Amino acid sequence: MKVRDFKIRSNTKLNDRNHLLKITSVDNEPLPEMYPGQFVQILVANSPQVFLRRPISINFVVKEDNEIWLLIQRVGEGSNKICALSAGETVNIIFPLGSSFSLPDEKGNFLLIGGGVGTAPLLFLGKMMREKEFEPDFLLGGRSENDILQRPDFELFGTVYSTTEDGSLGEKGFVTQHSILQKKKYDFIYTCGPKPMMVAVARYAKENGITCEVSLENLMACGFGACLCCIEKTVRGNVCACTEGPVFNINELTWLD
Amino acid sequence: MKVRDFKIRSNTKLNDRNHLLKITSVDNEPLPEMYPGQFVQILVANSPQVFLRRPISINFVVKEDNEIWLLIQRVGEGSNKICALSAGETVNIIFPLGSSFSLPDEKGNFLLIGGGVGTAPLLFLGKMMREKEFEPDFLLGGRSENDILQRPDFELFGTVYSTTEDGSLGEKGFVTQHSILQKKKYDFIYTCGPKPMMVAVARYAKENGITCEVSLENLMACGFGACLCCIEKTVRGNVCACTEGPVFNINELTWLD
Amino acid sequence: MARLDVRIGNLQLKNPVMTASGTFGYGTEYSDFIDLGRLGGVFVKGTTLEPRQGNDYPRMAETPSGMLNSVGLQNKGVDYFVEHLYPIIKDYDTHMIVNVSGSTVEDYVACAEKLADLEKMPAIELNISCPNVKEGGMAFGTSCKSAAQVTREVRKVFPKTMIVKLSPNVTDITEIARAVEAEGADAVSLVNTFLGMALDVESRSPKLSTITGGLSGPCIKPIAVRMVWQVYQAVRVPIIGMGGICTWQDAIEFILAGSTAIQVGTFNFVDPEASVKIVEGIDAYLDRHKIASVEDLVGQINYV
Amino acid sequence: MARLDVRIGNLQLKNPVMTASGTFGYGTEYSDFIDLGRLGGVFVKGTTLEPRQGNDYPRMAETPSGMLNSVGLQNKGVDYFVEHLYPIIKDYDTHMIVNVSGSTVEDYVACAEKLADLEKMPAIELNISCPNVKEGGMAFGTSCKSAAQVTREVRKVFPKTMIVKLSPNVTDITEIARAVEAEGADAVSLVNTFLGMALDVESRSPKLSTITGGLSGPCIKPIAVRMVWQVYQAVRVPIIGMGGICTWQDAIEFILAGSTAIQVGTFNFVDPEASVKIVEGIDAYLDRHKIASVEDLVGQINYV
Ligand SMILES: Cc1cc2nc3c(=O)[nH]c(=O)nc-3n(C[C@H](O)[C@H](O)[C@H](O)COP(=O)(O)OP(=O)(O)OC[C@H]3O[C@@H](n4cnc5c(N)ncnc54)[C@H](O)[C@@H]3O)c2cc1C
Ligand SMILES: Cc1cc2nc3c(=O)[nH]c(=O)nc-3n(C[C@H](O)[C@H](O)[C@H](O)COP(=O)(O)OP(=O)(O)OC[C@H]3O[C@@H](n4cnc5c(N)ncnc54)[C@H](O)[C@@H]3O)c2cc1C
Ligand SMILES: Cc1cc2nc3c(=O)[nH]c(=O)nc-3n(C[C@H](O)[C@H](O)[C@H](O)COP(=O)(O)O)c2cc1C
Ligand SMILES: Cc1cc2nc3c(=O)[nH]c(=O)nc-3n(C[C@H](O)[C@H](O)[C@H](O)COP(=O)(O)O)c2cc1C
Ligand code: FES
Ligand code: FES
Repeated sequence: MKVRDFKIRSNTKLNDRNHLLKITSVDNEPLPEMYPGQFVQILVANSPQVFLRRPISINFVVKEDNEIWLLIQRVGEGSNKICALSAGETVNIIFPLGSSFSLPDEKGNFLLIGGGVGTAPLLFLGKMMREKEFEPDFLLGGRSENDILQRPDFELFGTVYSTTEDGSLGEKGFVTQHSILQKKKYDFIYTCGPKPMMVAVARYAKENGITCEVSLENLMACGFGACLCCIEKTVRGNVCACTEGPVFNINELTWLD
Repeated sequence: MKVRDFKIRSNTKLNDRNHLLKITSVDNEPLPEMYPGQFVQILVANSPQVFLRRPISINFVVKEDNEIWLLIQRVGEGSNKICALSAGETVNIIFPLGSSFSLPDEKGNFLLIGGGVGTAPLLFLGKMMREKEFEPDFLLGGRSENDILQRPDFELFGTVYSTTEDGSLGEKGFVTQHSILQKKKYDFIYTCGPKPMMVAVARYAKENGITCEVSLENLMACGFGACLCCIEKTVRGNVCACTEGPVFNINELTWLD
Repeated sequence: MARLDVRIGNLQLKNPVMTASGTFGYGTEYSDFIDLGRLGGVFVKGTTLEPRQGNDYPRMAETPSGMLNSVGLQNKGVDYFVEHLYPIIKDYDTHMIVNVSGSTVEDYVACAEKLADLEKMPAIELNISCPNVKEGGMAFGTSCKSAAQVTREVRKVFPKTMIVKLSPNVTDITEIARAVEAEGADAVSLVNTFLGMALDVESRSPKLSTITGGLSGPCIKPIAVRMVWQVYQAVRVPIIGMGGICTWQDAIEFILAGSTAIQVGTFNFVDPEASVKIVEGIDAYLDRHKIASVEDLVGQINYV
Repeated sequence: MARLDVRIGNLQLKNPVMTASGTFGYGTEYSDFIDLGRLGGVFVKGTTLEPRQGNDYPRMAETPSGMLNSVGLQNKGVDYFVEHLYPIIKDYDTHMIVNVSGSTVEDYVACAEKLADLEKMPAIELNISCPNVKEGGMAFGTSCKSAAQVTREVRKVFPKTMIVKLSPNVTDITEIARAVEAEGADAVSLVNTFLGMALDVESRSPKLSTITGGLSGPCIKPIAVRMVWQVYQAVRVPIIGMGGICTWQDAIEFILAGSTAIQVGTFNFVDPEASVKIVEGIDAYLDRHKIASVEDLVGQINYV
């Protein structure tokens, strides 16, 4: 873990609520190893309302460029301020934080299910899987076409399926209703998104005997295990979502009890 | 008094600590009457440290352009934030506030003495006097040449004298030591600047039977008479510097007692 | 359109948004900015039996999300109020309520007596919680016994709506609230300022002439909301909540915690139009949530 | 180079900057960020006799210039500490001090006894001020009698430096400070968090699972500084001051008010390097002001 200033290299508005920030280490300091599922804690400067940092997943890493991508949805003051940063400005982050998704050791069928901005950590995961010669499928859900983010990027690493609630892209409905789930037998599902979606996915996985990892978005004060605010109830008792998570195997969680 | 958004038309760095902001009413709303010595209360946005507005004198008014000038010295978080605003950005102000300098009814010798950024309200006063065909003299003091602000602007309205502590411009020393005070008999002195300077000027004026008005910079919470935080002790008791001042005749104050 | 009117004692307020004593002058100071008639009420400056010069300068210091003040109840005394200010403000189209302070119980009583006769003064607020005066003030509000005593004695001479303003500088605010309720307070208002202090590290001196002063603003909001919530469970009289209210969201928070009405204080300095914006915000919130009357929201926390 | 070392009871600290219990884990959490050896001391997580799961999620809410927490003393109990954590942290090059909490006086005593034998644990901090547990906790710190009782009983079994951490949720903190001093506390630390509350206005529900929680951060600083200043005038034992310290200026403010040492709490979450930056800032301040030792600054307010 380090505290570092990063420079905004670019800030692209993906749609009316989501921005993609590409940030790079100042002085081109080499980046430490980072794993999919990990996150950064961003300091929100210049805000009278925001006191604590904001956790944001590592969306992608371009190691050779010392570049990290962050996919951010504007939901309140903090995310709005971050999305208002311009290229050239500086942002202070603590990174890399938390646990990561398990990369498989052997071949199998892998499905990465993301909802809304919850797709963020899955792009990096997809890349890492592809680099190890796995062939992941992606299932991206959203309210409408506009909410399916970074589809072309995902397509570089595997086959991309989608559902939208209004049917404007892919199949109409929720991710758990997508026909691919009937057609293909998956060995491992990775998921991140709104809690109701993740619970539905977890339930589906459990019922079908599929290994499943979820990435949580618990409220965090520190992000590195010092405050004990971000706890998640697990079969082992309360644990910190920022250090033992944000990625958990659903068997560890008490969601489906 | 009004609360209004203004647009920054330009922000010019005069030296390493002082900026001149020209702001204009949004929608080109005509400006109300304003008088020299009055001030505005600026809302400092985007600061975790600044909660209250900051009082800044009206430096100049270009009525036909709906333009107000503000001369601001960076001394802390609030003034730094204001000086960091760029052309095109918006600033919210309450204005016009406070009392103004008395414009004379009849001819005489008028001296406007300013120290550092305390010259701010005197430019507007000089203009108003000149418009009424008075011929004010200006005496501007500072640590060195660099601290004498807007000299060319002052020269449009009268004769400008200076003192600097290091002798880099005008006479070496403090304003009260300038030779013009020996050479010319003034009827009225207007002054604004650091308190020790104003006290010295007030003392000089009193000793020499010269009418003297000073503009105070008391700490203010509201700026419009509601909080009673900005009080100044006067011969009439405690009064609000934001409504009965900031301009006071020195005979009202208890400074020289 | 939801109903915004609420009742405090015998007062029917057109809406629950009022402005806090010491932050709103006599209302006149704000008449350039807002239509006072749009407010539920205005609590005027702290008034004492005798005129007071208040404390020395400096009287304020900015703090994180708030400010300290040590005005010290500067005012021209109740007689001046009755003669010169009352005639001006009595016809405002809102409830004008005088906030009364004293150094002794007799002061409060004498002051209240003089105000009881004013036809258009339907209520007073007893400030037993001012931290900025040497004698009396907060001392009355930090013990049940003295809080009860002031309330009891004023009650004898003041038949109209009597609101008692509580100090947050106590171990158990519900105890004080119950004590004043028992003595006939028609409502309680809370909170007054927290006793605080700030030092300038370069000069190593206090930022206020009085060393300590009263802390107000958003910084105190979480503590104030908690106190309102506790008092709501302890008394039956209505609560007027305040402490750091800047937005309609803050106002709703206080209402949910148990406030029948609220006061906007320090934030008036930052945005003199804030109180009216809050009225509009509450109105829109009620409509959006399909709540018929703001009274239906008082104390209605969803415990999940 | 000014002297930075200060004395608290039998502890000689290399500098007055320590970190606050519950905000700094066991120190290890910060070892990536700073060299713990540069700190005067580290107060580890609140420890209880039995293991505790703490409160339900959600446990925190951001507030203006601060936060509410309701962690509720989640920890694995003193035995686990002694067996598994002490061996790891005992060799850190700074004073590691355990913060002890309990639901009964017996809890405190039993816990302290177990810690008294640990060679490299030179001190404990008795937390009689935690607002986030149902029993005990803050209740001990809000009455002189119970504060005195806990202190007295622990004193009997704990011969090393005993620091008692006071609650700010009281009418008169000096009374409590005097009571624990009289029972043999070697130092007092203040303040713990203020009891606060926040509501989500859209869902109308409390932001914390426990409804109320502890308020910390810069928002409380003016009240905390005032309390330190009051306690400084009331007791002779050294004071460890805290509450919203983010910068060296804040630290100096607490020292001027009467703190011999200070603790950095919530701000560690925002800047995990803050404590070390504060050490450097104090050092530079002393040099700039030509003050020979930080001890010369304690309580040295310039009353103008
Ligand atoms: C490990 C982790 C990774 C995350 N990754 C991303 C990411 O890649 N992209 C992204 O856009 N967001 C991500 N989030 C969520 C992000 O942290 C929050 O959206 C952000 O903190 C909101 O801050 P704000 O100031 O904009 O909103 P606030 O004003 O603080 O809150 C606005 C609303 O959002 C809710 N909210 C705030 N924080 C959270 C949270 N952590 N979880 C759920 N609801 C919250 C609040 O309750 C409120 O209703 C992640 C969260 C975690 C814990
Ligand atoms: C009526 C009036 C007119 C003013 N006109 C101008 C002007 O035209 N141009 C200009 O640059 N400044 C002017 N000032 C002063 C200006 O308001 C302060 O410099 C400003 O508020 C400082 O804010 P800050 O956040 O930058 O500094 P802070 O961080 O608040 O303070 C930095 C330092 O400045 C001191 N300080 C803060 N406010 C004042 C004050 N009002 N008086 C004296 N010292 C203060 C503080 O004590 C501190 O030491 C005026 C003040 C008043 C009352
Ligand atoms: C400058 C100032 C003066 C005040 N004067 C009084 C007063 O005279 N009487 C009183 O009861 N409260 C007084 N108060 C307290 C406020 O009425 C209010 O209780 C407190 O500020 C908390 O609300 P806020 O955080 O919204 O300001 C004063 C507050 C401020 C800031
Ligand atoms: C998340 C959190 C957990 C805390 N846990 C404890 C604790 O276990 N024991 C204790 O005495 N104080 C605890 N505190 C209080 C702090 O030690 C400190 O007294 C308080 O936060 C005020 O300081 P600050 O404003 O610098 O944070 C905790 C505070 C926070 C924010
Ligand atoms: S966020 Fe602080 S421990 Fe997880
Ligand atoms: S600044 Fe509020 S009355 Fe003058």
